[in-house]
Amino acid sequence: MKKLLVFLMAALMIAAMAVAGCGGGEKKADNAAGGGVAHKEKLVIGTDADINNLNLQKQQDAANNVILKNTHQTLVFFNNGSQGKERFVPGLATDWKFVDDTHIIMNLRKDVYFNDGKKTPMTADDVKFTLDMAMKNVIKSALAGFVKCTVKDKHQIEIEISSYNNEFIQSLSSVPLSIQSKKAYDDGVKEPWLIGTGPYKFDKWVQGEYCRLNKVKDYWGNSLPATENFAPGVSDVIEFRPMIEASARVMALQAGEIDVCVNPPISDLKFLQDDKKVTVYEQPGTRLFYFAFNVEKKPWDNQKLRQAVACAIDKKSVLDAALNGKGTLQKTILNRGLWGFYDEMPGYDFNLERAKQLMKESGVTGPIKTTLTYATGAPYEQIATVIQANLAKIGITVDLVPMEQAALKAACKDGKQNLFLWRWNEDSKVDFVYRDLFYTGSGSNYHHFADAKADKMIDDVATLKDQKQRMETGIELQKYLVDQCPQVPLYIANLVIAYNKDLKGEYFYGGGNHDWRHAYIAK
Amino acid sequence: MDLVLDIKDLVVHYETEDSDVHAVNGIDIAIGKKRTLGLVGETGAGKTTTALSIMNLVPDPPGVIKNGSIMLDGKDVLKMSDAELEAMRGNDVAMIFQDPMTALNPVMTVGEQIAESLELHQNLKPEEALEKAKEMLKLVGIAESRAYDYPHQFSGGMKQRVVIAIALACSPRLLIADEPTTALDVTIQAQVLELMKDLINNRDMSMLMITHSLGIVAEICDDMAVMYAGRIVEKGTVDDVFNNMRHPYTEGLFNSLPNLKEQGEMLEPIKGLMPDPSDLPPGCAFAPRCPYATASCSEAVPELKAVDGSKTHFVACHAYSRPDFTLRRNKNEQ
Amino acid sequence: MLKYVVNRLLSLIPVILVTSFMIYWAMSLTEGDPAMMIAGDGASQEMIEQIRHDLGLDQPFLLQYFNYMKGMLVGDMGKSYVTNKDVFATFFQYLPNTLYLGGSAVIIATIVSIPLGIYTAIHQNTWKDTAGMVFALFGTSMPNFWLGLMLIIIFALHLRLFPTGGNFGWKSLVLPAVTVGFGLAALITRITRSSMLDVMRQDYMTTARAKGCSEKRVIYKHGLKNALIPIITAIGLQMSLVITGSVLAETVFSWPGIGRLVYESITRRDIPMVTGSIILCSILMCIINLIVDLVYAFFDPRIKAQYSKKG
Amino acid sequence: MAAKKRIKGRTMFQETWHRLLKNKGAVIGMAFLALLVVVAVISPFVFDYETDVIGQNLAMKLQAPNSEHWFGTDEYGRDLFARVMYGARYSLAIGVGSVGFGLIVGTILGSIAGFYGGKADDIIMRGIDIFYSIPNILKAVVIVSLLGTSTINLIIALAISCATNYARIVRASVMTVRDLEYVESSYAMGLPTWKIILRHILPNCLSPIIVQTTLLIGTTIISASSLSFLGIGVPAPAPEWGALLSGGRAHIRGASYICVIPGLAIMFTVLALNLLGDGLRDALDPKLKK
Repeated sequence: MKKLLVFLMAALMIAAMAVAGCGGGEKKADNAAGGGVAHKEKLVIGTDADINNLNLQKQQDAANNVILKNTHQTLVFFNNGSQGKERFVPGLATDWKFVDDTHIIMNLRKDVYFNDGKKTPMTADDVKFTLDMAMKNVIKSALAGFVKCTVKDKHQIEIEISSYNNEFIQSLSSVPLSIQSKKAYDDGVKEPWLIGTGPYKFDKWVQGEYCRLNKVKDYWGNSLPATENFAPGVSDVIEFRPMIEASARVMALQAGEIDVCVNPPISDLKFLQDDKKVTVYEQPGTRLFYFAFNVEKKPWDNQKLRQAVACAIDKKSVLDAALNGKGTLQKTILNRGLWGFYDEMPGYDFNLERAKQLMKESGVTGPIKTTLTYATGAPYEQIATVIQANLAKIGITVDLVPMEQAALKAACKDGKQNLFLWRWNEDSKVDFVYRDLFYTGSGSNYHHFADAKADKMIDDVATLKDQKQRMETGIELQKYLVDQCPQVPLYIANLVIAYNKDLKGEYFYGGGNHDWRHAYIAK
Repeated sequence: MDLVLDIKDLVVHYETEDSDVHAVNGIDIAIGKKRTLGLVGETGAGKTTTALSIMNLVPDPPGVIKNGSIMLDGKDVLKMSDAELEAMRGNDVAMIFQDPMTALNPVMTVGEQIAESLELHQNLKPEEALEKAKEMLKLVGIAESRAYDYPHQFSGGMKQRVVIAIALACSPRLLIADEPTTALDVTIQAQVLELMKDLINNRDMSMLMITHSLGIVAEICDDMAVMYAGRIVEKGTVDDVFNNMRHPYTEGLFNSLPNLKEQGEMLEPIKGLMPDPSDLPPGCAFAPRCPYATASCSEAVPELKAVDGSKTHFVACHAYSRPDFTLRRNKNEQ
Repeated sequence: MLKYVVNRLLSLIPVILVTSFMIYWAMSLTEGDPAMMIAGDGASQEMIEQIRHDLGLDQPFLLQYFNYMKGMLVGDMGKSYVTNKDVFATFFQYLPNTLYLGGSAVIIATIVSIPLGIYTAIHQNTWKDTAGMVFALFGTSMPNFWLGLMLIIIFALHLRLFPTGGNFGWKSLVLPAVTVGFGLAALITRITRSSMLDVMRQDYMTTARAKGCSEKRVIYKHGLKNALIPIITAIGLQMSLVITGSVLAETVFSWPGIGRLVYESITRRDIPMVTGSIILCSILMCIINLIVDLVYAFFDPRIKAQYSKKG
Repeated sequence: MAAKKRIKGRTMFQETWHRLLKNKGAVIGMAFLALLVVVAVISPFVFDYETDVIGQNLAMKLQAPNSEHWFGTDEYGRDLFARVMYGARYSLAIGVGSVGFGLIVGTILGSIAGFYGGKADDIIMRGIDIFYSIPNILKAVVIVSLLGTSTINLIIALAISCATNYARIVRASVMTVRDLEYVESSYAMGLPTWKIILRHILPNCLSPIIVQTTLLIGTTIISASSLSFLGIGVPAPAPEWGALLSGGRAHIRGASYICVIPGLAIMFTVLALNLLGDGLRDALDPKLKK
């Protein structure tokens, strides 16, 4: 018996140590005098995905970029539309111009320095260094067309691109291409990529637990007025916490453990709306969910049949089932809000008669049995279930094949799927929609859609200088693709986000890559 | 003479949903100071149950002590509180079990196990108790050093010695030995018996020796009681029963022993089997197997009657209502 | 004894070899391309190819495995494809959390189960017995995440007693530990019960009673100690299961444990991370089993004797 | 000999049954399971899969339990009662299927390991250990992504974990009876090894196997639901309980019944199985026989 007691005691000790060990999460950052306004010293954001890599050029995840936006800055700033029509405005670069089709001269801000404690100024060398490094990294694809970057003087660079492209400048606004410090790399600093020019700098990242940012006291832009894009931050600490389980995330917000709940599940919204301490914000999004065909697979190589299916899908109920109606239906394949978005076309409304008619025209006879592949979990499962029911009505039996995303992507790339569900989220470059999804042989053209006419138009949209002509081509292209119908656009999901009602200075993007630099909880 | 143990009309049943086993059906036993009673009978006659009831250890459920009194130095065991029982067990009455292999706790050193009862009853400190335990070991002929060994390191005979040591640790006034030697090889049996005899003799201790071997009874008992199907069929001094047996069953037992005096004589095993204790025949339970049985035997349960006026010798048999009746064996002797 | 331990540890080596091979093989078999996961949406074919090349994924499987094991020999478990962090370091960042959760869960389970098991054993085949078992089975009978969410709603949202999740102080450990612990209670209770039942039939229990031990003493000193071996086995088993087995609880409570780590790595096809963690897990399990065995020896002299015989 | 054994077996069966009936818990468990089986069998006759079970009616969605929809409706307006009833088929199929499959494989491996011992034992048991050390999730993910998501593949995935379980038990109990006289005697009678194992050894390992089976079915049903939680369970719209449960967790606060009812269904089933298992354990326990 004694021995047993000893045994249990030991066990309890371990537990005790464990408990003690977990302590120290709630560290208080030193009270640096923040901006003029009274505010809670810490802003906690509950994210829906785990932060996995902070080395800018070696990753692509929004989860990381949302954080890196606070610590690093880009040459070109992509605003969320609240600042007028021109979305791409000067960032670290003050201005730029094409000297000819393939050469761009860019001038840089002269007052910028890195948060490396030594106030190392940001110069043309750093820019060149950053862009060259990008060509060796994952992010290369974002910088398509880049040839080389030459340093003109301390604060001026010249970028050479392979051929004229309307959207090259836009590329420079993507977070992974934020300017990094050449010196940090040369000096062999540990994790040099963490050093940026932003108003916040990294305090601690504990994988799977949190990533904490501290406000930079000697931030180069401290003198800038709060209205300026590069104005200093307010909250002394911003903490990002991955909380994968959505309903738990919502409850954390209501319990006051976090100040912001990203992507609250629609089904929980009513609780949040009833909660006096919480604001639920909603705006049109940019993330397009669509139903698509592998046009190489019989019988989906048949355009009329594809159109028939398109008419058979009750997009309204899809949206209801998936998001409880919190989204916008659309006919075109382009993400809403992108340049040249054009939706005034007949498209394919839910119409069984027409569907059956088109079925006849397609000449496909006999019952069709096929599979619908999609990524596991919401909202795809909801969408799939509705579509399965819809297609049954025109005699198409669909087996649902949910897959992990990794498996899904591989399967779709190799063209193993028949029908599939996918989403595309692009808010800055149309080329990243047209080219990636529809250009012959593109890595993410899961439709395996190959059409010379489309390819031509895609190239034109990218390169035509005459903006009027370019616009027409763009519209033409969208009509053409909708008619070809390699995919059936379902809906654009609204951006829904819930937060502490005292949240100020928030800066949301329909795409979800929000900007927390100036956000704080007012007291 | 004053009695250490006096059992009166003890009735014990084992009651399960599907059967009601009448293990002990109203027995009277008494053991005097410094005397040894041998309780003889076939397996299943209710000997062990009797022993357990003396310590009030009949497993309940299913065992139920229906009736009777068990006087231990004038105190009724069946009326004792738990505390009293615990104080009594191992201190006033101790028990030696049939199978030494399973009677010892495998995860305690023999030292601890002997010391335990000392700690409990003579409230000694552990170390003192252990010292005494070692003495006990020496007493039963085991080296003190082995006090720290575990049962699995002992042989059967040694284990039984340990069990004896445990039983005698607090030198109880009554020792119950439940077939202490059946599980051992013959050679060891002799040693253990010797040991027990000595230990009893130099202590002021009475003993209830449960056995099915008449040899052992002759060896160490003063009195004996023959038990059959939960009843005492004959009891008396060893001398009474051995030389002047009265009950047909007793005769049967003796006949089934190899008789060393007269070579070549055939053994006469008792015919048939003991009745199922869950449905005993009416009247004398032995009747179905009894060579002398008459119709009347199955009518009423015979009571223990003194054998022609003896103070010590009693028998329960209807046959003796017939004055001319004697057992064959006794005839032969005349 | 020492020799025994050493032998046991040596026997790990083949296990590690085979495990690592199987995991590596399994991962290479499963659909899904790490390169694609890294390259992200809209990556060009050549980009993906380049990544595959950089990671050596274009090499034949056996060669990949061979290279991996070469690293292992010098104690290098490689870097995660996703985080570029050292696998070993990452694992040990997560390990403590898992041990806290697993440890406290098992302790909770034990504290509930052993008395309950004894209680039900003593009252075998009575309504108390049934009631006790039903109680013990409760936790096991409901899916982990369900129980977890229920607990969050009650204790975190409404009563505000504990945080909904995360890893901030002991309070945040309570709910997940209870969730997991209740899941384990049933088995330990059942084992305790049956093993107590076995023991209570033993003669030495009667011996103890005959000595004048109180019923309590008989049960705890003589009974429990003999019944302990299977109970410890069960506890050890549970402990090793909890290490990788509490993904759900970890997800629901955003508890940064090994289970989550492994699962996320699987979904991202992070081969080095998956292989590495599972190898380390199986080592951990073997160690736990070893400890269990040593605890046996500590409680049962006969087993101790065996070990020393074994060498 | 064999004949004699069979009779003995039968009487033993009767005895066990008799003892089982005395165990309240076990009886309740059996009653519930019997009910469940009935439900599973008749539900396809009562409900039409296409219309009642997966047929959507978004107008009726998320209705709390009422006289028309006893269990309410889910987010597609499907009657939860129909789905839960029908779901019994899936959950039982998964439970029984994978356990049965695991039983066969595990028993074969276990008896080989236990009977021959030595090398065979080492190899098999090491293998088992290794399989054991691989998290079930990973096993499931691998198998599902190798064979694709389907009920059958799910069963296979779960069966593997069961198999390791059985292998261990069977091995253990085979080893205990392997060297008993009657086995050796049957050697003497010149029976082929497999017959000896089948006829004389396995029957004596029966009770642990039976008990384990009842318990494992429960565990498997739970694991299935866990896999649904991770999105690799039975694909929609099949109303497998685990799928219902994890599907409903989005509504755990709003329309909790969507989540609670399947949860209870699983809970009671597992509870019943466990009670039965414990009952069997006691009933089969030879030491309890008088």
